[in-house]
Amino acid sequence: MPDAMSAGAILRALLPEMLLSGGAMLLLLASVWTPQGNQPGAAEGAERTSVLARFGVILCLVVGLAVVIAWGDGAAGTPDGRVAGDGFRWAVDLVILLGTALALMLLEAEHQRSAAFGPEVPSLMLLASTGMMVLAGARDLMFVFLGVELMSLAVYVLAGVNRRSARSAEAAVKYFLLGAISSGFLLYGMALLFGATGSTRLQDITEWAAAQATLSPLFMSGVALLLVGLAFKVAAAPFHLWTPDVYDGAPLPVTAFMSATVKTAAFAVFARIMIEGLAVAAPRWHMGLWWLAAVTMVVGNVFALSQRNLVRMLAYSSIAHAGYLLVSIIVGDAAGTSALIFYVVSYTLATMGAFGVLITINGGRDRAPTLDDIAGLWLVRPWLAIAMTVFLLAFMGMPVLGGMGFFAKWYILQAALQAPAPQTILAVVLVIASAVSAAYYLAVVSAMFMRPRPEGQPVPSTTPLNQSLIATAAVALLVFGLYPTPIMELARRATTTTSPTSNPAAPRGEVRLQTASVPR
Amino acid sequence: MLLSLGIDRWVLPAMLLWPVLAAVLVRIGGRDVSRDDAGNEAPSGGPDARVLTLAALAVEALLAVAVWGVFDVDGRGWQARVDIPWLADLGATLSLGVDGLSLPMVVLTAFVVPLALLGSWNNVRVRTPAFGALLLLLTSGLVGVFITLDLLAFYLAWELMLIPTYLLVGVWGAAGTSRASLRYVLFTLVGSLLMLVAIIALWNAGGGTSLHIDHLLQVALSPRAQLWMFLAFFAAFAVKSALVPFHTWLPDAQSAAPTVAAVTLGLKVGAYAILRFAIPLFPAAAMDYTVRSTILVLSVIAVVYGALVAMAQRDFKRVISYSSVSHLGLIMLGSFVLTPQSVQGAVMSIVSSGIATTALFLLAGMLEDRRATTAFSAFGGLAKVLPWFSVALIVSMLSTVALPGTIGFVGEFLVLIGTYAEFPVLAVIATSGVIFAAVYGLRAVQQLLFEKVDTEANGALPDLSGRERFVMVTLVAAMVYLGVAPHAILQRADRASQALIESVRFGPNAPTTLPPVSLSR
Amino acid sequence: MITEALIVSAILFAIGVVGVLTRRNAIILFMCAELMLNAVNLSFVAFSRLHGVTGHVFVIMVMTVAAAEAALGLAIVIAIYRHFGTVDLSNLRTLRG
Amino acid sequence: MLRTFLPVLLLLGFVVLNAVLILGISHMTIKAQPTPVKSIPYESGITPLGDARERFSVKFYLVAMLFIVFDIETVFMIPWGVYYRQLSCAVPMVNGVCPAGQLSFFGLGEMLVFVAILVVGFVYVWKKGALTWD
Amino acid sequence: MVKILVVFGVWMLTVAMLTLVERKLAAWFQDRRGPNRAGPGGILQPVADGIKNFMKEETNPPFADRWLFIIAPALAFIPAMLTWAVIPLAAPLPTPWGLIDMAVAPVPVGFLFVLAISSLGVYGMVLAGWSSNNKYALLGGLRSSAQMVSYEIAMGMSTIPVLLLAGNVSLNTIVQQQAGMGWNVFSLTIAWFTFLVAAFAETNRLPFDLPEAESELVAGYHTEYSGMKFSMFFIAEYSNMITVSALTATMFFGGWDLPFTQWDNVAPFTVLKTLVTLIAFALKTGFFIFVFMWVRWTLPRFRYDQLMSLGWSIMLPVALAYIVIIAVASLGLDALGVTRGPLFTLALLGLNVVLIAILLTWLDRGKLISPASARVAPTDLERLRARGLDLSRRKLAAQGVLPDAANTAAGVISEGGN
Repeated sequence: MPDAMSAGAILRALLPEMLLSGGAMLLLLASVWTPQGNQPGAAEGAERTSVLARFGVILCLVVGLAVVIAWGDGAAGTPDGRVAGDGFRWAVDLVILLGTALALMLLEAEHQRSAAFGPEVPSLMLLASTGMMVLAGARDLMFVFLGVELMSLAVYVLAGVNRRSARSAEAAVKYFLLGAISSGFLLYGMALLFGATGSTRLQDITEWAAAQATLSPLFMSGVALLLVGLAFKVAAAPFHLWTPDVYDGAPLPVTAFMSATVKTAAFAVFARIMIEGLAVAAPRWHMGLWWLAAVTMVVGNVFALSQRNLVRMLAYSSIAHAGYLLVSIIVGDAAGTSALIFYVVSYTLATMGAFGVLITINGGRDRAPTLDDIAGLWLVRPWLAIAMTVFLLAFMGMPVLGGMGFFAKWYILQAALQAPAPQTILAVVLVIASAVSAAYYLAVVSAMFMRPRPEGQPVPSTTPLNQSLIATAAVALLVFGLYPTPIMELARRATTTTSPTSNPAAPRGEVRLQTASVPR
Repeated sequence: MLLSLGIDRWVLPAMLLWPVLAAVLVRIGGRDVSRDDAGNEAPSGGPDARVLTLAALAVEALLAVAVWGVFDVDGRGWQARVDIPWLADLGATLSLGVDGLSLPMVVLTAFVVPLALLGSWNNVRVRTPAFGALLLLLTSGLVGVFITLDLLAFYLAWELMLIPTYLLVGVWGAAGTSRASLRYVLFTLVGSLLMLVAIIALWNAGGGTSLHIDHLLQVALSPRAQLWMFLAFFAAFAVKSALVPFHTWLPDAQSAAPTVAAVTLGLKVGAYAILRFAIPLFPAAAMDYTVRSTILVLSVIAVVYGALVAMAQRDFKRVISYSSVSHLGLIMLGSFVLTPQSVQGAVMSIVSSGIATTALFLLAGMLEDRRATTAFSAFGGLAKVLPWFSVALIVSMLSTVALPGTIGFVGEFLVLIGTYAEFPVLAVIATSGVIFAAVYGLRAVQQLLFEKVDTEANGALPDLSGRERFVMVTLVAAMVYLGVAPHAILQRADRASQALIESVRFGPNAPTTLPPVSLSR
Repeated sequence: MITEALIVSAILFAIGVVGVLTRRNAIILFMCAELMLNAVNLSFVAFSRLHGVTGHVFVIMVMTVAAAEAALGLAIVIAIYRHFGTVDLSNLRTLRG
Repeated sequence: MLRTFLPVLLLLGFVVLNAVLILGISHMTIKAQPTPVKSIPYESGITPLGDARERFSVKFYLVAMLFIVFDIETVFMIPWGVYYRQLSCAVPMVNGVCPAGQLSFFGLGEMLVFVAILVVGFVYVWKKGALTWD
Repeated sequence: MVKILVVFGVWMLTVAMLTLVERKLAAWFQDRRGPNRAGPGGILQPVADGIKNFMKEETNPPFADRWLFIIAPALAFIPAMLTWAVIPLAAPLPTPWGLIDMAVAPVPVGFLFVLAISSLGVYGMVLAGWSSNNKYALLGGLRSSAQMVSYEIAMGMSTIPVLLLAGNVSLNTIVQQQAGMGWNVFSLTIAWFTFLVAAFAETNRLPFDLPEAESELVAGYHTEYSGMKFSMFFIAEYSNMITVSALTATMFFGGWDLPFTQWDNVAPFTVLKTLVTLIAFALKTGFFIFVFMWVRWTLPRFRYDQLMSLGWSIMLPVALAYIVIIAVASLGLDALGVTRGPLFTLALLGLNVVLIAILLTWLDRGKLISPASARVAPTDLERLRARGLDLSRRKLAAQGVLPDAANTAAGVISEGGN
């Protein structure tokens, strides 16, 4: 009784995800025929991880092509509206695939040094990004949960994938436990929303809420729990406590993946739920999210100040970035959403590049690089130091030399100030926080440029692939930092082209006006 | 002739982009002298990076001359204006142009930087390709600040100065200066990021269609919005130009920085930006009684305080820094008094301060090259040993303390006259600052040049080399020439300052209670 | 009936949360997380009596996820035990800021 | 709902009661006369060395994990199996029979995808040696 | 309810008698007489056993989990006693209060209920093994849990084809479906076989009684138990055996249905119909109980690794593939316009014959049917020897005797081992 849902429509709507997961499974099968451990030919087996990682990159490109084609065709989501087919999904898909491809390159680079990864790690990464892509298109709480878990489960494993490392195991267990708990909150929120509204489709929820004179406590507690769960996932303060430890312990490529791509996906779904699904209730959650953003920005930046461990520093910095991104969700209109997309592109590039440099200077050791490791980098590898500076400045939001990072902040600020209810105070908090962030980013710069190279510190060497990754990321940041229009055009198209199944009940922007009359 | 070549179409973009291009060339193609010296490595091919840098800067100076050449003294509005499409979605264009206010700044910058490099040729001897590249980037930023008419482009140029300066000070400065340079960046950044918020808000208020200053000047704002935006802009500019009480980073950074960086730090970019953006964009806020009087009082305090503190310094470089702080007070005074004389005086003061500070820092750098210190206690009686040096120092110092006949006098005189007409009390107090300036200037001269040669090493110091002489003679000549013939600048700044005052008085945001300014002089 | 089920579910969830907050043993934390998920399942089933089959479908999915999570959690806890000889999280100290 | 399961509940109570009774009665009827030798765990007459609850083969954990995962697959298959005929029909069935020419491959396709994924996992586990007990 | 009491009483009696039957059968197989002292022909032997167990002293080993030790037998006992409640025993009985389903609890999800409750039994065994603080017991408990969970998957999967044909999880409907189409054992032969094998394993009966393999583990998880506690495990085992037999009969042999006639399936139902079908059901079940005992006294025990590998690498894939095949085939038959009836079953039977042939020739290759020793060609013998040599070399290497010591097997977490 496959009513109204022809298999063809589903296939069309989910083609990229299917391609990616299918490819990932092929890679998994390929990996299993790789000799390892005490089997004969294990030495070549280690090579295999690199090969598979490269295939993974190619797969990402292919799927990216599929996404582009789907977008160009104006492919719709599923007819029942549970999977979106709008530009937002496709754009986020592209960012996710970009991040995955770069993370796979990082993986390859790290593997060349430490040989820490089994051949199934690339496919794990691809499976995680399948989950993320599901998240990007999810318009139903069920799909949200499915995507979150698909992503998280793979990433839990990735965090602990270096079996020789106790640090990796500790990171995995912490990430896993916190992740499971946050899933619990998320799920309870979903259950209460389902109980209150009778549906898990965002569209139905919106329509239900729009029809209510007052929102029931059940609904509101569902929203609150959902918010908590999502805040855990995006590592917003005060639900961020797992982040530094997990980022610190996980292998560097995985950390890059977590801090850029996982965050992208989490924010995509956060935005979709809050803006598309719960916009009607905006007056009720608005204040909570406001404080969440403000506290996250402050906490992330302040705690980052005292870190000497570069990965922990970047972990706190990623918390701060989560705060910036939250601002765009609070704004909630099309401008905010496109700012979000632009931001994650820039953030992905900068993060992957920065971790590429960290992998290079770490040389495959099983510990996180510190300021001492990077000190005097300029004296031995000047271009590497310059690239790292670009990435750090991009994090910081410095114009020209920080490239896209500046426009990322610009667009968020613009959205915040242009919104129907301008978020001036948040904007000011954001810039002050950015100024504070300069202190620790520049501490790294100053370590690289102004401190002598410690005795006995080896000269880092890179693989060609990693080198090209770093160079590409830096150049892309710089070029799009002077001419951000293409990316912004993309982001803008993403938020203006909506599929036929998009929610007619809640056009963005007008939502606020409707809800203004909702009595508190 | 120049116009017939269409030079005004490309000269400004060239000034902006050439240094960036040259920076890449220098970094890649330049040769690091120190490596040759150390003999560690076979000398890599290519010319000395310093030579390359200097050549690139010379080209920049030539371009500046061209701009000067195409500038129509009687013209109105922007000259040599170019609009390059850029970010259509924001309404940002790469709009470049100069007027009487910015022209002197552009030329000043384009000349001072190469002279400073030449004058401190041996100040930096390690990793010169990177040094040259950063200097060129910095130059691009400096020039960009003066010639961009679009606020986004301006902001980019403004921030572009930051990181090169940070690295120049931190890497090539005295040991342990990374903290000072970090402080500089952080101070500046807080201000400029607030300005960023204000820029976006302003753009937004203007309909979000254009970031061009001409457009934004026409945007009507509520007094409250104006006030906040003005404060944000002012914060950025005041920190950058080191107005008391935001000046604390300046002496530390300048005294630690390599000479060229100290010179660029001494350029009054912030003061220019206040004249160009903060005042005309938000006139009601700038002319608001409370705001204006606060700033005026601060300016006067800066004049006196800077001079007094300069008197108490034991290091030559710090004296220069504080004199620069003191000058800034005068410039601010002139800017906010906002009479035609005072504005012109402010422009003159920016130029004079730029030249004099450059000269003094170069001289300090020369001392430092010879003795590795600039503390007064290490010197004395140099007049006999270093005659060329002494002459240059005396002239520069006299210009700094505004002796008639030097450029310094023109600027201060105009500012004080303008102020006197409006705020006699402030003018009188500010004048006392000039007297203190004489004290610290003479004291510095005396301690360096005229006491006994009490240190063995000072007896055998070599006088200025030919290269150093060339630089100092150029600078001294400029001081004296502009001192006796300030017309070259005043004539060009006249219209621009008139236009500024008009826009303040008659723009959409004109203050309701007009400041008592007489337009007809 | 539904109300009672919801109350039970909320209590179970709360027990899970409290356990998570107070205990430091990885296995117990893990069990608490599973308890939270299953408490939610109870809610879903209860709500399904009001709203139809969607809740049941959700429950099956949650069960699947919980199973995968359980398998994974067990593996990770074993890995922890192999590295540290304990499953007490407060003894895990390789990662300190 | 409750009525259908009432017998089960009754039976459950009855069975539990039975179990308690059996345990209780046997507890009352016997008299324990423990001696130290009687009390030691029986290990074929050899004095036990150490605690029994030592670490045991990780294989058991592995089987547990595999069970959890594969058992859930069965959970998905049961509803599919029950509704297979309905899923194989593009229109609602008439008297339990699909109208001619309306067969749909939807149900089969879905399950093939599902089984394919399952097989990939199975092959992975197999090749990894998790299924061999050595 | 009366039904519960009656059926429970009968059930307990059956279980008790089964212990006797088993011993008698064993004696018969082994050409001896079996118990013959208590009562005529030993008929009162179960009673004697019961009294003995009640009187027997219980040992309390110095264990840490006293309560678990006591609860464990009950945990094994309770689910075993619950499972059978849903099995339809006969055609509905007409009474003054209307038709009464001949099952203790005719729940609509009977099949799921059986699966769910029967899998709870494993707790009793694991906890018994754990709480005994006895190495044999622990190992037995672990083995039983691993074995039961392994075969539970195969069991679950092997019943999916039944659901495919029946379209319902209610056991009554399954019986009805077989009444219409013919017994499932014909249409789903392979499913039946896998189900049967899995059932043996689930009940811990020979040839899969590794958890209590007396030659290795004394008595497995109940080594430390005596008296009634031991007896409860025993009752549970026999009860499970009956349940599984009844389930086999229900799912594959038409349950209480009489073959070749629709007389018993259509209204009006009479007491006679009920009685006849009850007898039919009892016969079918009894036959399977007999098969269980027959197998026990005929086949040798599996090795543990063989057991696990059989479950995971043969049963599971076969069951999975069979699901797909049946799904395809039934869809194909539907497409061909074959109505659900005897013809449908015949077609599937034909398919099954082919499949069995394939299975035996291709998949088996001498592994299952005949003993390996009878088929080993000289070259294979050579290969086997080489493999054994290789294994022992590797073992030596693992102990560090040989220099080329390789690591432990990567990919799966390998630790300890026993």
